[in-house]
Amino acid sequence: MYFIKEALSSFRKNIVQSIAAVTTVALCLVVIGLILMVMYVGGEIIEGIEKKVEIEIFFDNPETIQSSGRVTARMDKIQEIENTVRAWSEVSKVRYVSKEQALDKFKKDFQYNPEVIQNIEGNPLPDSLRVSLKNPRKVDAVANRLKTIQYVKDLAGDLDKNVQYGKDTVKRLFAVTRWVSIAAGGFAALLIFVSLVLITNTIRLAIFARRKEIGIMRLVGASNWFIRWPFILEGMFEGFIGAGVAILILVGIWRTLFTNLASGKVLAFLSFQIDQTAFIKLILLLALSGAVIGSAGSFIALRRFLKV
Amino acid sequence: MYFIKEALSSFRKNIVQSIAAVTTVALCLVVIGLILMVMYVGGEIIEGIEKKVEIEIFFDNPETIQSSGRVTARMDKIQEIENTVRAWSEVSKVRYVSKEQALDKFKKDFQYNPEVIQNIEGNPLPDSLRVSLKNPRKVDAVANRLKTIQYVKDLAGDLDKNVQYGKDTVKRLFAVTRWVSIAAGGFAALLIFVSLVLITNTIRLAIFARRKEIGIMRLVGASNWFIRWPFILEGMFEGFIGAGVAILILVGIWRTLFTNLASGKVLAFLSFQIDQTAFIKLILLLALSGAVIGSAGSFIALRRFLKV
Amino acid sequence: MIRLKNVSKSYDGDKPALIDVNAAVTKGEFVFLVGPSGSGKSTFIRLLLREFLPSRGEVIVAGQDVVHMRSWKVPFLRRNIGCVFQDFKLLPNKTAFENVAFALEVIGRSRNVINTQVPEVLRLVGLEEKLDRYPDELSGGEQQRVSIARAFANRPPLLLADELTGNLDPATSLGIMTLLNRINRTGTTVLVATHDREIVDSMRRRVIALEDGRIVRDQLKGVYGYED
Amino acid sequence: MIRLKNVSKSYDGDKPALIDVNAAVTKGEFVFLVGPSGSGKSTFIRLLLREFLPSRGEVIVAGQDVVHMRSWKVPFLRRNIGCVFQDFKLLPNKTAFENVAFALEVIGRSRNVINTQVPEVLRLVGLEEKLDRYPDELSGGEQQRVSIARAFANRPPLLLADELTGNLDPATSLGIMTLLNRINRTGTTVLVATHDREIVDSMRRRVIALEDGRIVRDQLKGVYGYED
Ligand SMILES: Nc1ncnc2c1ncn2[C@@H]1O[C@H](COP(=O)(O)OP(=O)(O)OP(=O)(O)O)[C@@H](O)[C@H]1O
Ligand SMILES: Nc1ncnc2c1ncn2[C@@H]1O[C@H](COP(=O)(O)OP(=O)(O)OP(=O)(O)O)[C@@H](O)[C@H]1O
Ligand SMILES: [Mg+2]
Ligand SMILES: [Mg+2]
Repeated sequence: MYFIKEALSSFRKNIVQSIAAVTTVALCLVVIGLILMVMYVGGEIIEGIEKKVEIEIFFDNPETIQSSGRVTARMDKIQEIENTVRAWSEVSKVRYVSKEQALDKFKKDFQYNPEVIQNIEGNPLPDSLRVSLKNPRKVDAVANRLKTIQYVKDLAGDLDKNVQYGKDTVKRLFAVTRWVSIAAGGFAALLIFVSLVLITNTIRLAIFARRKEIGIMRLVGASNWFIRWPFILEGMFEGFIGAGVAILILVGIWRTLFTNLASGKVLAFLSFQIDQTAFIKLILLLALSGAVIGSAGSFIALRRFLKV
Repeated sequence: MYFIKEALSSFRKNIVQSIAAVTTVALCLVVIGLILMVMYVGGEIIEGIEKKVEIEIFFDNPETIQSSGRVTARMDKIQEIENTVRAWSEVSKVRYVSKEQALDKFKKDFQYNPEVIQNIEGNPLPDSLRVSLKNPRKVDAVANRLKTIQYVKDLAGDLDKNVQYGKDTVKRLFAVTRWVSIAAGGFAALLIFVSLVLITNTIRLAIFARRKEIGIMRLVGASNWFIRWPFILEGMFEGFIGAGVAILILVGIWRTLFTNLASGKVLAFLSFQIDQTAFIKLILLLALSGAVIGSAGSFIALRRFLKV
Repeated sequence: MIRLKNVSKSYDGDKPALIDVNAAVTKGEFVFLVGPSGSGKSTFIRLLLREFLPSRGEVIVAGQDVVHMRSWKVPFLRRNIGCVFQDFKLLPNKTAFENVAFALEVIGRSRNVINTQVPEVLRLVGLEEKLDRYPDELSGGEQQRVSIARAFANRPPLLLADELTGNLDPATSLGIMTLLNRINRTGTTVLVATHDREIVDSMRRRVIALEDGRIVRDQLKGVYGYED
Repeated sequence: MIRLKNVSKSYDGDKPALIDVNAAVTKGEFVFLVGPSGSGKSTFIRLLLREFLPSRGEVIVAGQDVVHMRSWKVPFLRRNIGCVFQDFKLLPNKTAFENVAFALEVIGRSRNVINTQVPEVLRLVGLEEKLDRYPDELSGGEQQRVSIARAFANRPPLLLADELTGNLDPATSLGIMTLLNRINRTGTTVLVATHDREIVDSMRRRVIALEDGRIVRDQLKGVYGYED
């Protein structure tokens, strides 16, 4: 079509401006893409840390229960609690930790202070249920709900003491992760804004340099849209190519990082992974936004030269 | 002087390009300034975390020592170690933790498991020295050196068990902080590179749009430097103004963040602080680099139009 | 075809370039616009094209009130006017062919028509060998001829020409004037601003003379002037 | 002053714009360069300015071999040549005054000299009232006169003029030619490329005629031509 031909030939003939626009789009999208990637990975890491928040229900020692005359079916009751809680939609995992397992853990923690261990007689540690949540932010609500279960009241006695989830630690953790996300999000938003300004700036400069041409076209009787279309298509084209370049660079960075990280030991504990779909989505998003930014930039930049 | 007057008038007469250049410089410097600020604060935080790494020397129980016939002047020996170690240049702080303090801490940690505490008879915990380092990365070396002190050998017996610094935790911590710094540094470097390209791009476009003018000047007999100076000064000027705008924006962001953070509770645990000098240095750095980038950009962009 | 009523035009604040001009050109006329440098000839022509509005007065072109015209209608007005500009106003990124073709693309002519018509028009002005040259690869006179070719490529009912032959040698000028004459005879109204005494004197057409923004002479079968 | 020996110039690949041109102009001469549109007049002048190099041959201006000249010396060559360009080549961001002043600033004239000399020169070409106008606020002829003023502002020993009067009316043209004549009489060598038969014929100076890139006539006290 005429407009497309016109846009392509203009792209070719104004190669300096075209290259400038493509570079700007590409570099901006690379930076944005990188920060999105970092935010994604960071989000996974934070989620991983938050997942470690769990609610512990310590049960009173059987002896104590015995003395209150309710020995029978203790394990049944615990099983019952476990089943009930597991059915809750907020809960992802419920794990029973026996007295013996707790003692093993304790001994391991204190292996360098044998005196402590030596002085413990028998097994003073309680058995417990550990409840992990799908959304750790609901820990407060779930804990409160746990405390209303009759069997928990029966077996854990002093609820405030025996239903535990490190309230303060959790609060602090969430405060930190919240602030990190806000900061990263703010930075990303700033980068996107800056990129938009820079890209429209570049396109505006390119079009400004051609304002005389635009004036001539108008004097020869071209309507505004007739003038506009090739510019918009050219901007779209530049945005597209820029996004393409950005994608190539991002894939390159991604590959190098991965091989480097996979060979090092860092990968292991960062559990560094992005699934394929997220990456493809990112790529498509970049290509699309490149084209949109390019054409919108042209459109905006043209306005002031198209007042008849 | 002629060149300065020329540069200023050109800045004014090509206001569209001037504004574009100033905006580009300003926005790029804002982003760079922000990431430098974040890196600075992040560095402080990381340093704070790393500072928490300490070496613990657990001393054998007096009873054990008694049995080997060396009771006298035990506290003197500990005092001696403390003094020796405190004199080392790598060490920032040495703190004595008595058996009683250790037990208090233990009781607090286990306040929700009273059974554990109830079952401890007497105080099985040892007294200890806690050594903090100026540069936590030297923890390995300092620990090894500690082990060679005679009194430590005397009082701590099994050195491997009693001189402790969470070797694995420290290693992991350092790996994480190292990777975070590398990633942040890489990102900052990328941003700086991108900014350089974008700024020279903008200036190149502006100069490209005026290539005809440059050609005319040359035809009228202007030497290359006669043409170049006003452009370089103009670029410098644009860079300077851009840096000024960037500084204003950064100060603005800084202020808002500070008031917001100070009113919230986050400030407390992030120990968020930048000292005045660092900030002023940052500002001067930005202003200077703005001017340098602007003039260098002009110089580079001019080259191809000044081949006689 | 053209009517100016009490038209004045002053560029911001300056002493006016046109003062109280009244003129009417009927369809099919051939008019020379003469006058010393800076007397307002180009301003006259640019008013007809609605490059800007007059400060005062009425401008009517092809029956349309140019002053109160809606801005979206302006392109349609201009498509009915072919104009040769004093500074050519060629698109620097288009070849001679493409420059002329653009005037036809604007009015929606098909590729076919363009491919036959453009070389034909360029041949008429003697540029058949330079179709693919960019403006800055053409000599001054050749650029002027491209501008001329573009102006009448789509056979507009009104042809304006500002300094038509300033960069052309007498022989070529004569050729162009003969061409204009022929176009005029097919019914096109032609208005030519020129300094070329030789041409004006030899053609003996209507002459409108401007001086300091005022019409000082409007003469059928006129000559360039009395001076020197 | 000027010597061309077997000079040919072809723009990339095309049929040459100048073919085997030999010419010599001595100091103080006044020469017209005539020829039809596209015959190579502008190319001739641009070679003297070293806007580009000839494809073959030798160009000597003011005793200097232009072809083998070091590039840093070129500005110095150009400062000794005043040139009126066919397309004026005014700096769009400078006023008429500043445009002329630029040519003096380039050779390091003091502010004082500039402030007295520039208005003087612009007065000579009749623009004393338009010192502060930007080029696009001037009529075509006025722009041309600014270009003329700039060319002789620093009293160069060699004055080149390409299409000096294309946008000027006969009266103004005559004024300019008288001015050139006067300048020539002070010893300045003048070379004028023109289509203005009237002027060439009335001055009866040396005429070099180009046609299709070849010199076809070189005549003392010549006229514009024989044609039509
Ligand atoms: N854009 C402008 N701003 C201010 N003054 C202008 C502008 N354009 C033209 N003028 C002035 O208006 C007057 C008429 O200009 P115009 O271009 O109409 O003259 P002209 O008759 O075409 O002259 P020429 O034969 O030299 O082309 C001149 O004095 C000129 O200086
Ligand atoms: N940059 C260029 N590239 C290619 N060809 C060119 C270039 N400049 C000029 N020519 C060609 O060289 C020939 C001579 O051009 P030149 O400008 O010297 O003519 P001229 O005598 O000045 O004509 P005019 O009187 O129309 O100004 C012309 O045929 C022109 O098309
Ligand atoms: Mg005019
Ligand atoms: Mg020429």
